[in-house]
Amino acid sequence: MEKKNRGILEALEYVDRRILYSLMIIVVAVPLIHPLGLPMPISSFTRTAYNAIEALKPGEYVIWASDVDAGAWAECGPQSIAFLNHLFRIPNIKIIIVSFIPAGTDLVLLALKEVDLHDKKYGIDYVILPYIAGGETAKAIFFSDVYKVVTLDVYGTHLEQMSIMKDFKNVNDISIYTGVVSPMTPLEEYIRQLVLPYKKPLIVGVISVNVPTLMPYIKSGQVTAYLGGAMGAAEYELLIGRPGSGLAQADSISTSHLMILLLVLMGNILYIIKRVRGGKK
Amino acid sequence: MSLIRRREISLALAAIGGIIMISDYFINVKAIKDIAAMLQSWGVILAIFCIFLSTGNLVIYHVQRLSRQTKEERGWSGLVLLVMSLFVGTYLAGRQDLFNILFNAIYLPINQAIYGIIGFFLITASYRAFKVRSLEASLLLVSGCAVILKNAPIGSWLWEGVIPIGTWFNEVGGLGGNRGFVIAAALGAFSIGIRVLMGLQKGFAGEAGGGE
Amino acid sequence: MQIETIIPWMGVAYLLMVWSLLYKENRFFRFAENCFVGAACGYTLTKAIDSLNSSGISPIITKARYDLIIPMILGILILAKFKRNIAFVSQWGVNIMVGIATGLAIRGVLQAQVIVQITATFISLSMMPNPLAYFNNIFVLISVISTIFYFIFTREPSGHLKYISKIGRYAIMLALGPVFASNVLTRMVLLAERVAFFLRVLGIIK
Amino acid sequence: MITNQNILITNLVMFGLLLFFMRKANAGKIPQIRQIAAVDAIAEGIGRAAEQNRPVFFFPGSVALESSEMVQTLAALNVLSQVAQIAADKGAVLKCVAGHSTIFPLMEETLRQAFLTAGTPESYKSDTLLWFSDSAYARDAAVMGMMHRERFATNIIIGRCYVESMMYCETGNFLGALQIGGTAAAIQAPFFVTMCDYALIGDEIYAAGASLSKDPVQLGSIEAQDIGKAIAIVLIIIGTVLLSLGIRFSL
Repeated sequence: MEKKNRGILEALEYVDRRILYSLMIIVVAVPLIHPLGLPMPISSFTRTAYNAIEALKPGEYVIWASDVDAGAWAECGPQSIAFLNHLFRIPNIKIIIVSFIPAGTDLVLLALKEVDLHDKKYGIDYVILPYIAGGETAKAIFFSDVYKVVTLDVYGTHLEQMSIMKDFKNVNDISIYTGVVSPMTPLEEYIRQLVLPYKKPLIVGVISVNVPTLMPYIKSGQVTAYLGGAMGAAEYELLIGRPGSGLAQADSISTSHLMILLLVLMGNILYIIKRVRGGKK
Repeated sequence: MSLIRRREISLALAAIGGIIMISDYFINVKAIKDIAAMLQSWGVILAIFCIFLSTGNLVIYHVQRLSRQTKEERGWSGLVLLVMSLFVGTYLAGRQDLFNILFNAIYLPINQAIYGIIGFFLITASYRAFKVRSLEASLLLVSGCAVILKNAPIGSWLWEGVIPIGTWFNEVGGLGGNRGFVIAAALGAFSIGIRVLMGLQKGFAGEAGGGE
Repeated sequence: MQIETIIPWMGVAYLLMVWSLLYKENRFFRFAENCFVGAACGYTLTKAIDSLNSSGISPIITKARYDLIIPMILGILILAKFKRNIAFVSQWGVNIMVGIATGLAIRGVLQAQVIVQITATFISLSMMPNPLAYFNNIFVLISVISTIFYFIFTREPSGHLKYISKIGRYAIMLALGPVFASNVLTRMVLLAERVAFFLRVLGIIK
Repeated sequence: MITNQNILITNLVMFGLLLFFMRKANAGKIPQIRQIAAVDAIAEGIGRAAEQNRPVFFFPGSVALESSEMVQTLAALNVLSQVAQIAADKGAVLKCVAGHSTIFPLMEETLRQAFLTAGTPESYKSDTLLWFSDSAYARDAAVMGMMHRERFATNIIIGRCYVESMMYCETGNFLGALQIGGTAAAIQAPFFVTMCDYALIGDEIYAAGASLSKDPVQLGSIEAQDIGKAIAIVLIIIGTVLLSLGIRFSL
């Protein structure tokens, strides 16, 4: 009996990892197929971000920066869609979309396919600028005089010909600077080139790994608010009342976290049992 | 010939590059700023040639395998070279449309499949590594699990307390260790950097040139 | 049009091929692996040609940046690595890169990562709003000092100093746990995103 | 004309310390450095690989040379130089992967020099050093496949890694390799600590090369770093005392 027991314990402790992998797929897939509607609290920063955008008035300019590469898109994609859905819903604001990371422009075009544009017209209410190379230097120039670094939009039209650009010369004309940022290099450059000299509110979406890196800037007030990873996106989707892919995945994130915790717990119980038994010997 | 082969030349080049970049930070003279900016734009171009070098090396490696290895190995090397030349070929031919199709049909989906796989590794790692083996391991376990529980949306629904506890570990518990870690590592980084610029770090500086 | 409908299915096929590695290494994985290496290499190469044009050749021609001819020559010399007996010339360009990069990396490191961090640790023990803040600040102070102490290599700690070193090790572990945890979150999101993609293509979810 | 004076002073102080202690060590007063388990494990792991007739894997982190974290790659190359010499001595086959195209020429030179020093320049073969593109996940796929096929006895992964730390270490674990990992990035350290048999964390990766090579100059600079750390501790204590007494100041 004793021997058999030990066998089970051993088997559990050295469980084939393929079994764990299959369990994981099930745990992730089931809530996707049958949403469990697990409760989800909304963090205060997501709410701050939402309120700041909600408070925009007609005629105000917003810059949306898509500073994100493909690797971060799983988290920043839902964030972008949620953010842009909200921005496009607010009547008569002007949205300038820009990117300082090569893949950013392609990705934001991808996101816009899933965004409800309401009655916003390209060239009048929003414009997409092409990728701007040159890192921090380019940002500094862009903020002081847009036309010095970019003269054409992403489709090759001259910016002077667009009515949206009439009242927009530099970053002093905007109310909020917002966007998704990953990797974090552009963020530090924004702090130096945008927040410190121009004192503009900065609202960003970042992937969850980068939240600790962002914390010091949040605490110092240099970044006004942030969305943290896919959970931030899910919360934002809840706030704007448009459930999207972020919210759909929130349940499976909950279940997979629980499973990891249960596994850790089980592993430790087995370990302690084994130690106690070994000690008796 | 023997003069230009000297190791001192390449070491001096590294030192000059480094000194200019450091002076740029501390001395506010336009000439230095200009030279530093110029050097940085040189660096960009040099980096591109590193890509050519590395790619050339990979191509040579696979071409050699084409003639030496077993039939299956040859097939794999052939596949690498074929896909690669498809990308470069459509690009050089100016067929952006075909290039995009290749990108979306090969590069992007495999890329996503690979980053999706990492989650699995994390499970086995947590299962195996988070054990109360010693006080050290237990601290890792406790602080890790507290934050996992805080991060899971369901955590705060199970028990309100997970948020303050998780936040404490995130913002206070780990702060000191993190700071000490960063301070010590920065001193190490500075010291190896200085050694490299002074030419005291043997190894990759091209000793005596060549190696024949 | 046709290709757009096939691409998601190819995505599913690749997903299965790549994830089959979790079971064991097999030919399907090797197919995906080698396709990907070829694709990535080709992609990197096209990007390199692109930027050689935009940051090298075109500034020389249009903006008369003749200084850029020097890195072009040094860059071509880097390729001399292919021929062992003249390989030493490749070291010039490489070492300039090393110099620039090292200079950039270390010039501000002591300020950003030592002085700022030290200053942030200063606390006033005489005025604290509440006992918890008091405890937290002392806790951080002790863990910073002991962690730095742990990283001292040339003096073997003896006697009671050994405990400081040990506390330093514990402080590091407390710092690493939360980092691990936030990675769990990101990775689970990516995993869930891929599973959702899989289910969507198969038509199981919308 | 001089900007960032405070930073300049800090840098000069540290530079002075380094010069002083490197000279002192060069003159024969070589400091002893404490044993680091992971460093001892490197030689042991390579020896084990040679006995089992299986190769050793080395990866120096994946950042580009232009990155501000490239110093960690320099530390990794420092270790690689020693690893290659030990491998040549013990007759183990070494296989390296370059994390980025800009690191490739540096690794090549390091390996060739190390093999030359060990007296076996022929140890450098066409598959000793490979690079699989600057796309991180393509390299990861290739390395995971390589690990499965080559069955490395020892994996040495030192430097600034991103997610590949997890992929390589777990694959290595699955295949039963002895693993030695190291990084000075706090954000990656937990993976090495939990998944590797031996981990070098933080400043240890900078000390590892010195500890392996016993090069007096390097050991001297380690001592200078230690003095720097002692100064940091003293500064923290002084600052806290002054502030508690109500004296305001700025650094």
